[in-house]
Amino acid sequence: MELPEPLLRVENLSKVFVVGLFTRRRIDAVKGVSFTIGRREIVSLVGESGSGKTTTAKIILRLEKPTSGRVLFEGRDVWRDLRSREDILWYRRSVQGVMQDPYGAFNPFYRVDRVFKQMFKLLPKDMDDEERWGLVEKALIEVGLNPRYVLGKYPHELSGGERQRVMIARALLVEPKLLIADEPVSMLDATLRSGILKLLMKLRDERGLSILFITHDMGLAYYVSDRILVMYRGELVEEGHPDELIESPRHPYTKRLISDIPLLYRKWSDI
Amino acid sequence: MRFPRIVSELLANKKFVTGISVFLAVLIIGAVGPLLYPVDPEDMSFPSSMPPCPEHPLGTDYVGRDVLAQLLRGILSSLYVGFLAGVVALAIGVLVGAVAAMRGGVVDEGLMAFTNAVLLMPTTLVLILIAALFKTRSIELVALLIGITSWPWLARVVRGEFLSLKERDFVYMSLLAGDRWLSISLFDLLPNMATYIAMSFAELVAGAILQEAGISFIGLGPTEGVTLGRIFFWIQTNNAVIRGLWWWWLPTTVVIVAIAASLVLVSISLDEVFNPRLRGG
Amino acid sequence: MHPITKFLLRKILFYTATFIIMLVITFVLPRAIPGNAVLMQLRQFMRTAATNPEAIEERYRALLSYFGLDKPLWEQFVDYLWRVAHGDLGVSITFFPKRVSDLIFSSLPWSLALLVPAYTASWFVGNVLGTYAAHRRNTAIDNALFSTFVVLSQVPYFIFGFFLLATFAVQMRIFPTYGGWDVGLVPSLTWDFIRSYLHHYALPFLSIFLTGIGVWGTGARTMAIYEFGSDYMEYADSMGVPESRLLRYAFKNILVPQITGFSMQLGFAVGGALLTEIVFSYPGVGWLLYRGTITQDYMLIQGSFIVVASSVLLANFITDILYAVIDPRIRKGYVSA
Amino acid sequence: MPPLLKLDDVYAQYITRYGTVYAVNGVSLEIGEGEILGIVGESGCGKSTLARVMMMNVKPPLHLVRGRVLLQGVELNRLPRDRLKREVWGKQVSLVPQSVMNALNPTMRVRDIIRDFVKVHNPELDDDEVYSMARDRFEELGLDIRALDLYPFELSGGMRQRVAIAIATLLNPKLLIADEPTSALDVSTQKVVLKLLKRLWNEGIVKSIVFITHDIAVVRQIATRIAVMYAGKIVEVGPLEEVIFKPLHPYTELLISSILTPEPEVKKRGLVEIRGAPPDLRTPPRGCPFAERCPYATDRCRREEPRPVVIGSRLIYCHLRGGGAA
Repeated sequence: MELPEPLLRVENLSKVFVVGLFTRRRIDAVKGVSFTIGRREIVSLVGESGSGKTTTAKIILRLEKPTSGRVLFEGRDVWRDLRSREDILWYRRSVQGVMQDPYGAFNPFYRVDRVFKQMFKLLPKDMDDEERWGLVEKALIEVGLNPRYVLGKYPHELSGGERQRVMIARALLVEPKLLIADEPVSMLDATLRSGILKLLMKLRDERGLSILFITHDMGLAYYVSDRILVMYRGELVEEGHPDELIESPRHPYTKRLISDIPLLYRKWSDI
Repeated sequence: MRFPRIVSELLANKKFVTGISVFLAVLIIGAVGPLLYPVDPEDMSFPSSMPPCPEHPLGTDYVGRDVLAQLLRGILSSLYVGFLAGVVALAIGVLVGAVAAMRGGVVDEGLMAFTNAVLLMPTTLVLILIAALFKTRSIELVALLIGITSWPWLARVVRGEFLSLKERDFVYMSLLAGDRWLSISLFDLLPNMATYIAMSFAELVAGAILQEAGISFIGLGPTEGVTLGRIFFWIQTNNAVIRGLWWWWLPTTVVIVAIAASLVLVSISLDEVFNPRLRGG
Repeated sequence: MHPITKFLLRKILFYTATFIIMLVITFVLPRAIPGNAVLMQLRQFMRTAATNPEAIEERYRALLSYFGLDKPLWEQFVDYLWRVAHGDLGVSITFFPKRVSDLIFSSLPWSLALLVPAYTASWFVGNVLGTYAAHRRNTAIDNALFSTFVVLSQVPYFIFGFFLLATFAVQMRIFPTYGGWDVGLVPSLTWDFIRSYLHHYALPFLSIFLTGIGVWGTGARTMAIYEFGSDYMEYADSMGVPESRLLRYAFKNILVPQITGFSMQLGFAVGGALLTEIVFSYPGVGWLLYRGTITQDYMLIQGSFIVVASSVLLANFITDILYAVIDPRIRKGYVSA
Repeated sequence: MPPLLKLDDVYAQYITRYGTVYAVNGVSLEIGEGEILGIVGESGCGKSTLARVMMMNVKPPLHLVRGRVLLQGVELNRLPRDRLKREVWGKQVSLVPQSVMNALNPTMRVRDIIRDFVKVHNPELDDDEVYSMARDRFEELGLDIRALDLYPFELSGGMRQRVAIAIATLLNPKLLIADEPTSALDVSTQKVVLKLLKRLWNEGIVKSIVFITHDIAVVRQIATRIAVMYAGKIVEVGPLEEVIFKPLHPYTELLISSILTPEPEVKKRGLVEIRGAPPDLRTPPRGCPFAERCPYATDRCRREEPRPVVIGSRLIYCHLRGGGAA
């Protein structure tokens, strides 16, 4: 039996940064990473800062060019096959992203409305403005915000959780098939996190959205994911179902990572 | 920050209020003065070296010209030089800095090496070197020359700002919405540098006015019209200071320092108001 | 390769390239302006100067032969480089038949004697006062210092010179109004000469020194405000480190970036200092240049530019090396300069 | 035994031209000798301001508007700043910096940072004595003494944090205040730092620790007692496990149920979210600060500020627990 082509296939992806002007140093940010994301699946990419997870996300989002390897979305090589402006806009409609810092994702110079207006060029050309704003309102309601409360405001007038919801609504506007969420809750307080995580799970269930959930927090990955990928120093070291991974990690790094997570019900014995 | 808030914060800053008031006062005097005091500044028919008196509120100079008339005409010409040179320098500085930051790589290294090289040149001497080649020099030519020698530090600042801003998340969000780098540069990055650009412009204008005074002082400024620099040239060639014609050199000095210092004060206050780390308690 | 070696090579490459660009500029400029303004101006000057017409022709030919305008361009350029390499900057028109290089090198020491101490001292004192103002932020002392800085920094050296000249030389007659030393003295290491020189030196020195304090003070104050607001300062404060020590931390930490400022401002400061010499008729390169510009002596102007710009480049090169030695992050190769 | 540090009805506010932020509103708290008190709260709840108040590191725009801060009976709030610096900070009460990356002077070697700090309090020591003292302490704590000769930028993030802690405790302060000391670190480094803190406490180098964090799972590993803060007030204080496993204040309950650690017990419970956002401390609410988001709030909660109620070894500020009875 032939396996169906996954939504996203990352093959042997590598990224090398060369830094410094006169003392050039090579930094292998991503080293030969391969994985897939299926339809209607939340896959978490877990790793500490500097493990290469954000670089991987940027390459998939077509914001950073890979040094080698391929990213295939619905069978098309994202860096080689998308040539025309139309192709790129198609990709922008299909794959969207949410960033870590819900404040930094807004240009402080503009009202919140701008992030939606920017997306209008990705919507069908025959749609008029009224229909477009109608979609915006629908998206805002879907993420649990009141359009009348949000629109017309400046980003600093919204709370962190509200801003992050606006970013998700913005992504939903073009009905993407894949959402790359890079640390979407790490800058939010614990009491606001659950709401965003629930929303992401709801979007998978109701819209069939696939999500790549990038986090440094194994706890969060454990809750939302169907599958967890563990990244360490640019390499993918382990992959598995959340329960399996937590209960019986195989790679030494994963083992250490899991044993070092502070838990609520178990106190470390070695402290 | 919203517009009314910006205005009220600026008006609450003493440095800004002082700077802008002095600048506007000088500007108004320069704009309205020649109309209210229609004396030809190059008319040499008055008695020579007269101290201030009712007919000549600031006296006359060594060759019998009215000093107040000179000064009033000089203010507007000098502001014009400053403004023109400021625009030229701003355009070059922003363009070079932005292109270097956005292109990166060899383009960046090349442009920055060039910028640093220009920065190292003794500007006044470069101006003298070029100006000496022209038989006649219009005010615009001098302004242009000053403009093309005073952009390098701005280019460096703009490059630095672009480099840090382009890594901001909102730039990625614009890219994800399918925006291109040109529109991102114009609509995402430049507006966020509005303060820097306003500050730099104020400083460039001030610098250009002083620079004009410098090369005019040595006789290589505009060969027509009356600028503050040209007055300094006359002051120097006629040994006005040693001759004790204080009513000639002192008001000219006060005016040029007032213009330059008020512009710099505006620039500093903008930094204080918009730069959270400098905001005092 | 060791990072420091790489750093040095890079710097040498940059300064060599800049030097060549500078020579190209000085070569191209007089040839690029249409109608050859230099020659036209010179002719005009010659006509108005009612001297011996033969002498005028002689000067004109000297100028023509130096610029070699009748030869092909590339040959002119090779000639030019050859001449500069041998220290031949042409013949002065104003002081004909003196060689430009001789004129400049006899003025340069006096300019250096004025600029180097004044500029360095203002840099140091400006940074000290600026840091202190930042430490006393928003107090009366800060306000007074800050206002003084702003005004001083916006008074060009030469205009400030007017003040000093009018006040201390013309009004109070404490200092002489003119020249580098008393008429009749010959530069020598005699007590009489040194005393006379210092007497003439005081006012030009002060105009550069005092206005320089304004420039450095304003910059240092802003930088020090950042330092005082930084985390390490907060932390040292909360560990009980006394204020006087914190002041020293701030001062030390702004000095490193201010060294870059020192070299970046140098090109600008040199121009201002040269103009100051004119106010006091101080016998340096600026005074020489002034006399040259009045008589449209382009060879003298160009020669002065080459010598001064080369000196600035050299000073910058030295400062860059110094910077690398002082900043541990560069010394250890953590960041590139 | 009297408490080591006592806060008595403390109010601290940031007073600026643009308005007042009511950061700490009536906090009374005691830190006993030999305990590790965890102070837990969300961003903007005033916990970092409370840390400043604890050592009376209060300077404009922050003002101590009301209340007393007593260190072993001495009213710190009456001491001038220079005396605090000379006699208290770094010596009796010490601070672990929040932002490790920039907390050490970038142009000084670690040993020189230490020298300056030690000599403030012990001017009689010469440089070599200070260095050997630092070396001994580094060895005692298992830190590489080579770090002493390095510049801060040459140290890794985790090493820098441990060095900062070693410096802060060099003079054996009675109380160590650690404000979010691990929030910028990855979990493995976080554990190393927590172990170091615990070791300092176990070996009696510091008597007591105040550990301020937003992460309950972290204080769970290290604290003996816990205080929960919300909108500038303490809402619940008590022994660690009691508060975590049997929270009495509705906010504590919700905060603890929003924690997502990879544990079956937690997963079983599912995702719980609190609606709304904490109040803006420029305009703090009148009654109970949590009333707006509290599922059990009554009119009285919105109107009247709850008084403290003692239940066993715990202190709770809630009307539901009888906090209204004057």
